This record gives sequence, C-alpha cells and structure tokens, in this order.
Amino acid sequence: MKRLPSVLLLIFFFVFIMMAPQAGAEPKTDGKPDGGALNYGEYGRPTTLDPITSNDMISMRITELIFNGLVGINEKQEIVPELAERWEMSEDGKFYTFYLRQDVTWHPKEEEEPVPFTAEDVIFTYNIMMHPKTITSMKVRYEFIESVIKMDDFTVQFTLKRPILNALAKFSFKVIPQHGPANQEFLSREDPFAQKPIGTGPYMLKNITADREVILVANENYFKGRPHINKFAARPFADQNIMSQALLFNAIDMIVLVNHRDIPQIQGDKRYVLQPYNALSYSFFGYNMRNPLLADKRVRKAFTYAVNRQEMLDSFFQGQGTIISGPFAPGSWAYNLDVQPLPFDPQKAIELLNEAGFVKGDDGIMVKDGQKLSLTLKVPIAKESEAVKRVVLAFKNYLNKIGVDIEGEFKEWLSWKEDVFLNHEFDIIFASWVFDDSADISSLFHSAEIGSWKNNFGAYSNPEIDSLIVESKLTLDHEKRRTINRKLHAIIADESPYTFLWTLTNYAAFNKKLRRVAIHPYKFFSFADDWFIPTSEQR
Amino acid sequence: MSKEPVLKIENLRTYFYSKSKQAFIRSVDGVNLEIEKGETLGIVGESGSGKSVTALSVTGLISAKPGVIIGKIGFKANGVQKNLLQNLKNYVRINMNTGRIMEINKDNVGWQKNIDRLMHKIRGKEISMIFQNPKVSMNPFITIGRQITESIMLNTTIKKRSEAKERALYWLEQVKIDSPRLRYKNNPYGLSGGMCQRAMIAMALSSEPSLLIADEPTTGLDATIQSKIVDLLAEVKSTVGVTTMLISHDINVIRELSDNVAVMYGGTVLEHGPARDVLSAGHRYKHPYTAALLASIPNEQHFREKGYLQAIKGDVLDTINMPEGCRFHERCEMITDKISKLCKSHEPDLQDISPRHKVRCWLYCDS
Amino acid sequence: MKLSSVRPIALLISKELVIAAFLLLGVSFVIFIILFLSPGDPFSTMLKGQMLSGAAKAGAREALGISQAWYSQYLSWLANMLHGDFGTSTRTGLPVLGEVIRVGINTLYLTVASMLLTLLLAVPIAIFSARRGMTFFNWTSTIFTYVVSALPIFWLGYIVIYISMHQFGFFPLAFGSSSQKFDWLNFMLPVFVLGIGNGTISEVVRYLREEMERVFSEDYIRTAHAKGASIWKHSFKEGFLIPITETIATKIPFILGGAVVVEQVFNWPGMGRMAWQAAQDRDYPLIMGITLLAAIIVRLGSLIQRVVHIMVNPRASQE
Amino acid sequence: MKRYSQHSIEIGDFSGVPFWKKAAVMDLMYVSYGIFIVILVIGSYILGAFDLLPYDPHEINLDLLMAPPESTGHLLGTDFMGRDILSRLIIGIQAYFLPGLLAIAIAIIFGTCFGVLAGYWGSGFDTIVTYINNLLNSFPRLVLILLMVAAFKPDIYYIMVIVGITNVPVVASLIKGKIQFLKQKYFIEAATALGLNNRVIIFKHILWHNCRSLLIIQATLGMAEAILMETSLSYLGFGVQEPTPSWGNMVQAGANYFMQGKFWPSTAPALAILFTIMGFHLLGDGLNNILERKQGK
Repeated sequence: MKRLPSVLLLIFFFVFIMMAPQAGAEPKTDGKPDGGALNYGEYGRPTTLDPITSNDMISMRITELIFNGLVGINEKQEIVPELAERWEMSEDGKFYTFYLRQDVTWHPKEEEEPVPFTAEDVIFTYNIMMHPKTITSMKVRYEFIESVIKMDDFTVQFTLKRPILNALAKFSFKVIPQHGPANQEFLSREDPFAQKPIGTGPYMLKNITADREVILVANENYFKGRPHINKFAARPFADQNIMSQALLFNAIDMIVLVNHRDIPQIQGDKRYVLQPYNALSYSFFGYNMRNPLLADKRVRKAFTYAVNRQEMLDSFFQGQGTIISGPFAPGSWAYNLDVQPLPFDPQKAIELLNEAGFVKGDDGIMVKDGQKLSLTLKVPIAKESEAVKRVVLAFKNYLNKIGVDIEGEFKEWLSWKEDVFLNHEFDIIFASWVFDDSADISSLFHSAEIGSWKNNFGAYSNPEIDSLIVESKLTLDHEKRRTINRKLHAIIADESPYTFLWTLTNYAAFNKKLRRVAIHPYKFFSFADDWFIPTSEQR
Repeated sequence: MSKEPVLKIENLRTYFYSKSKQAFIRSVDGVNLEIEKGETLGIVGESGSGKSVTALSVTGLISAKPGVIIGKIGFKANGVQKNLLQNLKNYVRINMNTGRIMEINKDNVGWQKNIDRLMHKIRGKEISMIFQNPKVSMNPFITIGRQITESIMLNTTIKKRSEAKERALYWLEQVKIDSPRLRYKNNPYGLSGGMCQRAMIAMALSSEPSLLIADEPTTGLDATIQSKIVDLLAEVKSTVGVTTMLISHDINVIRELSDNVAVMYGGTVLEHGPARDVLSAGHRYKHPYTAALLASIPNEQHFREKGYLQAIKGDVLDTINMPEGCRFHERCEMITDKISKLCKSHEPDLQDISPRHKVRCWLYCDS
Repeated sequence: MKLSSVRPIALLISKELVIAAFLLLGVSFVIFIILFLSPGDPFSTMLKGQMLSGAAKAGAREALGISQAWYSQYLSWLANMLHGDFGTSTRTGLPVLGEVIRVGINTLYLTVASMLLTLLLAVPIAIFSARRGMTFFNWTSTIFTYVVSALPIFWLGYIVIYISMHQFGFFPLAFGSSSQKFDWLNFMLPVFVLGIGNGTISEVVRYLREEMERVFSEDYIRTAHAKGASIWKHSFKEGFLIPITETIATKIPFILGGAVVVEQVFNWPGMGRMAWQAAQDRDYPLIMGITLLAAIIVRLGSLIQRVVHIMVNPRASQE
Repeated sequence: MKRYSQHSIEIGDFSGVPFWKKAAVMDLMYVSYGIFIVILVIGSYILGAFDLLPYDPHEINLDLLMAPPESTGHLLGTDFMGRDILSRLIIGIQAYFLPGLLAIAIAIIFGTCFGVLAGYWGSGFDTIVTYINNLLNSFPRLVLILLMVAAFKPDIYYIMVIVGITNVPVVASLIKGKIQFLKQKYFIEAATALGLNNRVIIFKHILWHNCRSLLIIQATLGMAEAILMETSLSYLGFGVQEPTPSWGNMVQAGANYFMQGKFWPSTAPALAILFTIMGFHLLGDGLNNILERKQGK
C-alpha cells in the first residue's frame, strides 16, 4: 500500500537530478536526513495558490512553501535576507536598493530548463500587484511605494512616497515569475497561474488530486539547500471533528490549527506533539459609536468591566491565550504593559452605567430617559463556530446580569460584512483583527477611515488619536514612535471603542515523527525547509 | 352409456372469513357435481350463488384467506387421478355434512402453497380456464402471441419456440381470428373485446386440456359479440370436443351449449340434469327456483300475457346466516301446506326423480 | 427490441428533451432571481478595502464582467452557457464546467450506489410483505425502515465513523489520499449511510409493497396462474420494473440533498460539498453550474423512468 | 325465525394469531403511537409556553459545561454552555411547532387549490402545475433551501415556508391524479347529473370523501420532513441559530463532542427527533390504511 507513492517519489528524484543545473542546489549541511512525507489537514480548501489573488489563510500557508519574498523573517522575528542577499537604504529613507541573489532559479516547468530569477520578476510582481484590474488585498499595504526601477539584472530600487519606519518588513511580499502568468498586465483568478503557480520556494506544486489534495514536492535546487521532507500534502477537510480524528488515526500527520475543544484529547495522546504558536490576531467586541447610547465612553467601559474575560478564556479555550488591553500584540514593542486589562467588576459596571444616567427599569433592564439599553449584537455564521457561539452567549449573559439587554443575531458571512462595513446597521459586533506587523492602527481608529468598506466601522473619532496616529506614522525615530504608541494604547484602552478580549495561543498538532518543527505565527510554514523526519520513521 | 366422470365434486365447501362481518361467508356449501368425458356441463344461477367460486375451487385459484376449502374433488383424466383437495391444510375444521364450524386452528399460513403443489401438472395442463372481461384477464404487457406460445410450451410436449408459434397460429385460426399473424404481434390493448376473448379461448385450448372451465365467457361483451362467442364455443365443442364446464348466469347461453345443467342457489346445487329436461319450461318435475329462473327470462309471449317482466321475489340469499331448512323456501312460491313445515325445518336432499335428473325439493320426494 | 416500439420512444425522448430544456431554463432563472434578490453585492464585499479609486473599481468590475443590469447579466450568462461557457468560479477562478463535471461524477458514484443500496433493502422487504403478508421478519424489517428513515443523517454518519474507528480501527477517507490508497470499505461507508439514512426508505418500501399487492390481485395474474405460468414473470413489468424506476426517478432529488450532508461528514469531494461552499461565498457561476447539473441529473432520472414506462407499457405510447 | 348463525365461534377470536399478522391491529398500534407522540409534542409545547421546565433553558453555567447525565440534578446532563439539555429539549419543539404547521398549511392549502384547478378544470392549469412541479422537483430540496437560507437569512420560518412551497406541487399532483381517477369512474359526471353544484362536489365528494387520507399523509410527512430538513441545515450551520434551541442545533452542538466519546448531548435530541418523526410517519400510514379499508368496504 505504501509502495506506490515512494516509487513515484523516486522517479521525481531522478527527474530533478537530471534537471538540476550546476549552479546552487547544494544539499543542506546540517546532516539531517532527507525523505519522508507530511500530510497536513486543513479545514476547508484553498482559494487560489498564488500569493496575490488568494485571500485566505490556507492559500497563504501553501504560498509560503512555494514562494519567497525579497526579505524574510527568522524565528526571532528579525528581518533576514531571502531573495535579496543584501540591501541599502538611503539616508532620507526614500530609496531602498536590493541586491538579489544570482543563484536562484524558478521551479522548472516540466521538461524545461529552470528559468533564473532576475530583477525583472520583482518589477513585474510589483506592477501586477498594483494594477487596477488585479483584485488583491495587498494593494493597500504597498501604497507607500512610489515606483520601482531596475538598476541591473540583479538590482532593483524602490522609491517611497515618504519615508516610513521599518518599511523593510513590507518587502517580504512574495515574488512571482514574469514567465508565470498568461496575462502579463494584471492577475485575475481565471489565470492558469493562479492554480499552477511557479515559485522559488522550497517546495513546488506537483499536482492537485481528485480529492482536492494539494501535493507539493521538494525543490531539489532550492537556493537555501534542498528541504529535508520530500513531500507536503495539504488535505482539505469539511468537518473539524473528523479532521481531529483523522490525526488521531494517522490518516494525516499534522493539523495546523487545532480546535481548542480537541486539545485535551490530543494532549492525552503521547504519539502527538502539540506546539503552541501565537495567533497574531485578537478578538474583540466592537461598538458602533453612531448609536447615542454607545457614544458615551462610560457605557462602553461598563461593558468591559461586566465581562469576565478570564473565565471565558479558561472555560472555552483551556486558558490558552492572553487577555489584552489594547490593539497591539502583547510583548511587541508597541504594547504598553502599564495598561492593565480592566478587571471583572459588575458592581463597577453598574456604577458607571448609573453615572451615565442609566437606572434599572422595573424589568431589570437599564433605562435612560425612557430609552432602554437594549442592543443588537451581530455575529457572522461559520459552520465550525462553536467557540464564537460560546463567547457571544457568555457575553450576552454577562451583560444581562448588569441589566443590559443584548439581542444576538447570527448572520451569513457576506451579509454580516455588509451590515457592518457598508450599512453600519449594528450596535455591537464580535470579530477579530490581525495585528499589523508595523503596529499601524490608522485604518482602525483614524477618523479618516470612517465610511463604507473602511475598517473604522464603529465611526470612532478622536482628534487626539488622529494626530498621534499620523505622528507615529511619520516619525522615523523608533524610540519616539514607541512612546507615541504606548500613549495611543493607553488612550484607546481608556476610551475602549472595543472591548478587547484576548489574543489566543493556537496549537499545531503533529505526529512526533516530525522533528525540529519551528512555526511562524502567521505564515506558519516559513521554516518548513528545516523540518525533517528521522529515516527510521519515514515509512 | 355410462362414461367415467372426468371431474367428480363431492360435498365441496368453500368459506371465506370476512373481517368486517366477523363471520364466515359460505360461498360454496356442499356442492356435488360430476362431468363426464366429452360432455358440457352448464352451471347456471344468480350472481353470488357460488358458481365461479366452485370453478375457482376446482382450479385452486382462491386467493382470499383465511378460509376453508373442504370436500372432495376427484379428477380423473389421461393417467392422472387424484383428489385435488388431498389433505389440504385449512384454517378451520368444519363438520363435513352440516358444515358447522367445529374449531378454528390458529395461525395458519393458508393453503396457497400446498394447493400449488397439488395442482402441479394439472392446472393449465389438464384443466384450463376462460375468464370474463378478457381485456383485463389477458396480460396487457405481453403480446397475445407470446402468451399463447408460453402456455403451449409450458403445457404441451412442444418445447421449441418456432413450433410453438406455428401451433399458436393454428389455434388462433381455430378461434376465427382474422389475420392471426398480425394479431399474433398485438397486445391485448390493441384488440377488441371479442378478439381478446377469442385469443383467450385459443390460449385455453392451446394446452389441449382434458377439462375446460369457462367462467362467464360472455360477460362483459356486447350482445352481438356474445352470440359470436357462443357460436365459436359451440363450434369448438363440436370440432375439438373438449370436456367443458360452462358457467354463466345467462340461461340462453347455457341452453345453447350444454348437455347437462346444474342449477345453483346459495352455494349448493338445487337441480341437476340433462339440459333439455331442466331448461324446458314444460317439464313436469322442476325445482321452483329453476321455474322462477326460466320465468324471469324476457320472452315476448310471456310479456304479452302478463305485461311485465317476471322477476324472482325476495332478494339474494344471505350466505352468512343460512335459513334453516330449504335455502329457497323464503322466496319459494310453490310451498304447499303439506310440506311447508318440512321446508322450514329440514333441508331436502338432492334425489333422483328420473335417471340422471336430480332435484333438491320436498315437492318431489314421496313420504 | 421491436421496431414498432422504437418510434414512440424516439418521439417521447425528443419530447422529454424539449421539456427538460424548458425546465433547465426555469431552474437557471429561479436561481438567478434568488441570487439577484439576495441582499448584498458579493462583488463589493469581495473588493472590500482592496481598491484605491472608483475608476479602479469600475475597471475591476468589468474585469469580473459584472457591469450591466441584471437581465442583461442573465441573458449574457445564458448566451455564454449555450456556447458551453459556464464562466469561472469567483472563488478559485477555475472554469465552472470542468469543476462541476469533476465533482458531479463523484457525487454520481455516491448517489447511484446509495440508490442501489436503498433498493436492495427495500425491494426484498416489499416483496416479502406483499407475498407472504406480515410475518415477524417483515414486521421487524418494516419497523427498521421507519427507524432509519427518521434518523438525522449526519449523526448516523458520526456513529458509523466512530464505530469504524473504535471497533474496526480504520479511518474512513473515501477516495483514499496520497498517504492512504483507495479502499472499497472507505468508499462503502458513506454509501451505506446515505443509502439507509436518506429518509426515503420507508416510503419506498410502502409504495413498492402497495404496487405489488395491487398487481398481484390483477385478473391477468390469475389467468397466468390458471395456465400454470409463473406469476413473477407476469407481474414483473407492472409490479417491479415500473414502480422501481418510478421510485428512482422521484427519490433522486432527496438523495442528492442527503449527499450534501454526507459529503461534509465523510469528506467526499462531491457536488454537495461544493454547493455548500459556493452558497457561502455567493459564488454565482458555481451555484448556477451545480444546480443546473443537479437538475440535469434529476431530469435524466425521470427521462429513464418515462422511457422504461413506454417500453414496457404499450398503452402509454398511445396516450 | 331461528337461524343457525354461528357467531359463538365465528366471532373468530384471533387471539392466538400473533399481532403483527393482524393489519387492523397493527394500524391501530401505529396510529395510537403516532397520537401519543403528537400529544407529547403538544404537551411539551404547552410546557414550554408556560415555561414549566426543570431549569431555565437559557441559563448559562460555565462551571458545568458538558456535565454527564444524572450528575448534579441535570437529568440529561448539560450542553456546551452548561445549559440543561432536558429543558432545551422540551422547549426545542417550539422551533418546529408553529413553523411546521405553517409549512403544512401552505403545502395543503395551495396544493389542494392547484390540484383541483388542474384536475377539475382542464388542461391549461394542468400543464402549468405539472411544469411547476417538475421545476421544483428538479432541485435537490436541501440545496435549494441551503441556497435561500444562505442568500437571505437563517430563520426557521424561511426554511419552513420553502419546505411548504416545495411540497405544494407534490400535493397538487396527488390531488390532480385522484380527481382524474374519479373522472374515469364517471363519478363526477354522475354527481353533476344529480344537480350538485361544483362547490359541493369538490369540497364534499372529492376532497372530503376521497382525498382525506392522502392529505393526512402529506401533512404528517411534511412535518417529519420539516424537522429533518432543519436538522441537516443545522449541521451545515444554517439552521435555527443560538440561543434559540432547536433539536437540530442541539444534535449538531452535541455532535462536536461525539468523537470524544461524550454521546449524551447529541443522543438525547437525536432520539427525540427519531421518535417524533417515526410517530408522524406511522400516524400517517396507519390513518391512511384505516381510512382506505373503510372505503374498501
């Protein structure tokens, strides 16, 4: 039963030996064994497999294996060379010059000589990304770039509109080959490239099985050296419970994101390793400041006081997470440790409400000059939404205790988005954001971001915040910026346009045959080329 | 000139249990009949008098259960000789001569299985039937040709399809179907009622049975066709000369075709004898019921006399609660004071009043 | 078969095909209307915060080919479809036709197999209780059909998986995977669940039994009996063929519906799963494609049924 | 006059015959079971309405998540929010009760109208009804409903209305068939000849006398189907939404823990569904048989 795949792999091995050009492709020097295969389970299917048009985590994880950026990030969150072996930044910080590696080749199309990677590709990628007809979520991130020019075949220079702090991190965008897409102007999902991507990364797409299993095989001439594991297979599952069971029955070797309710069961099993990694995202209840009741900061604070976050964290997520007080990643330079999360204190909450002029009505619901404090909470439906349900129900419960009537409403994802971002028909939402890698919260709280399809859905506007945000964006001095962000943090925590809940600790579960597994919190597979399986357990 | 009877029915009783009435319906209640080789026995009687059930009992086609078939049906023709009701497992046990229910033996699967065993090689082969309403009695999904050849190949020595087909065509000609080769390919749906009936007769004859049971062969056909069919049957009788048991409520049909006649009423035979005696209005020994029947035939001379059509008084017998005594006495018009007590109290036997003519009535028994 | 019956059938098929065409048109229109009336412009949700200027938006709009009013959208879509171009999925960008056919075939395996299973269970039960009346076996099996057709199907699926894991120690991944090769047992489990759990089996048994009882009491069966022929042979066409094909035709939609759930549970790469995904993403072209394919399958079923009906029953052809 | 009637024995007591042989008895059993279920449903509906429940079905208890049965006084244990399953089970029927009736009402009323139109008055309606029927049958029902619910709003009333609508043509075609059958029997001509007006013929003779059993069957089947449909939708995430309890979303929520060997939270509602739907099916079939037998006589 195991015979067939291994034979196939052998064949591929030969093919690549044939094709491997003399340049590069030196094996890794760490003396760890090559071989073995890793089947990991994903809940759902990838949209597209190219880094530009795809917009979901599953695709992002796969593209992380197939593509590289100019710069990368190591396990200590430091910026390290990747496709660019070194770079220079002009004094005024407007010009970034990247010197590209010369030994990099694109994944060979079948029976073809691998094409070398050049500056052309970088420019091509940028142009396609910014083309108006290309629909991608990355545009916004790269608005700061003025232009890009090719100095020579292996040198590119980016010109920035204005200097910004740690712009370098942003140059980690994945580069796609010029000879990849059929349409050279812009990239749409119809383009065959979107399903048959060609990259420079450690793994290359072999095929997609009848079962929509995405099969990746080792790139023999990866410029960082051949990855150890021969094959990655991303298997889509339609039911998370079944997926966990699949792991426990060795039908798959890894689950990238374990459902928290399954953690105890997997912990109990010695054959598997649970590896924590920080989900670079935080959950929150967001308030609609357009609603006069919620415009009053005391009310919002009262809500925050009323919610027992620790209890929720413990009983729903096995306590795997940290409660936060502001919009920055805890432990990051921007996070202000002096701002403590508000404690659970219903009494205080009630007092605050009374201050705000609310009194308990005879039906136990707070009333302010004849207006009941009853709000609608809108939540998007997902099939696997138990955790969400739990948090929402608990929230409702807590607020009922202090005399607030919450009307929970679960809506289908797209119509929810519309209600929130377009029509702004909501009082409270439950959602989560991904931390911005450069701690930029302008899109969330800057008053300029109020409007349809803008992220400041709550219409929170505060001139002080606005000015601080702008300031922090413009400043180039890291220390100065740090202090500004700490200030921002403090103010937002006090104003509490959101009730910040927590950032969770996610768990990847995998068969313990996998060794030296390091996980990038967000992109997950960044270091996958170092993972290996001891020869004895390769089967 | 005494030939041995092909079929000898003795004291046949066929009851059905009616769930709704919670009682047994005595459709056939002590019938004695015999048919001699080559003769045609006509059975006449009102509807519900048990004619058809008798026939079905003989061929073991009674499907309703639980119920009773009991008695003796001796069948004797080329080689075969057996009682068709040999130790049949019945749902109830009854007293052979009075027909009283003695006991109900529980949980009985019915007789279907072992009747099929008994009837093996007889039903269809030795005894074949003609039913009423030919159009529904022929399989509407199969061409008549196929149906006839099937019965030929099942029941005769012919086993090859081609021969069977020739044979079938022969029989179709015998029954005067025009352009048989064409009809051979037709489904019953494509044929007229008369055609169907002819086809069915052909099918019945095609297995060369030693007994042919025609159950109301003319019912459900319109008058002209009826007479044609009757002619056909008469002709068949003369040419093929098959022993026939002809069942009809139409006295004219009976009179035309049968040598002997049995008059049935309330599940038993009231009169049995040569057709000419039984069915001639002027005959002196006659059962009141037969007389009434004959009187009820519309004929214009009688109509001129009386000015209306004679009908039998009273209504059809309640077959669940038989009246004690003669079954007919409640409707009988010839009861004389001398015998009326007898009529009410005891049922008369079927006794000879002249050779081969039996009547079941107190009028004609001395003492 | 005989020439005489070929013509009516050819005629009928052409007639049915015309009807089917109209129906499919109707189906596509209904779906289109639903999608059109549904709140929310999926396009703008898709573009959320990805566009710089209105002009760019317009550009992207036409790139996606949704710029005109709804009826012209529908008509153009229809026109393309008649050229065999069903558009591409807005989610994966793959051509809808290919995708739908690919998953459609998988679903067809599942559906047909479980249909067969349903019949394999239902027909014997029906026959026995029609012929032998209510014996203990028939009674229990009838009750059994009632039970299984009242079970929530995904729960049944969970039970089956749980048992297969903890009793037999294997994990049902239909279609195998790169690590597990295709395995009949894995293939059979979903079929089993859908076959007995699709909630129609009791109706099927009931219907078949009634039909058979009716046919067995027909006069022509008695005739066949009287001439010593096998009543099975004679009752086959009206008593089995027609009712069974009828059942198949009428129950296909239900089984397809059940497939949606079973495919989720057993991770079956089929139409139902895709339908669910598409419904969530408002993937218009894909939804269209899937529903049309489903409709086509259903129509095919009823076409077969009609043809069989004509072939066995000459009367029908005259009508 | 004395007759030797033999009722003494012929009240042929079938006592010795095993019960499953006696169709009448079986049907009675079916029907009585069905009625029992219906009473149970109505009863629990009333209980819910006057909330006479062991616990408050919405009361959240985070210290007692997924408590096994019989522990801490929760007869059937608690669910993933520590809510009492029994109470939610009882109140859960409310998700189906009125909506289900609505679905049935839609199906029966409109179906009957169309059926009569098609069968009684001529071919024009007939073709239309047949077309609509085929049209709706061309969708897998679940897919259609899934689509609607995803497109608009996961609300039980939506679901039920659609279930009702999809059942309209079914009822219609059945009624139509029945009427055409009656026409063949020259029954309607006779009635008209007797000078009855259409209203009487349709309502009294056609619908009441001849379509009763058929409609009853459809009603019960409709209810059963509605419940199953909601259950499947709940599994797909589009059923009745929290915090409103429905058996469907209870099974779904419980099933999340099924694989971990915690069976009770899904088994209890699943069995409730099982028995209820069986009840409806049996009720329908039994009643049908009985009425048919009546007519047969």
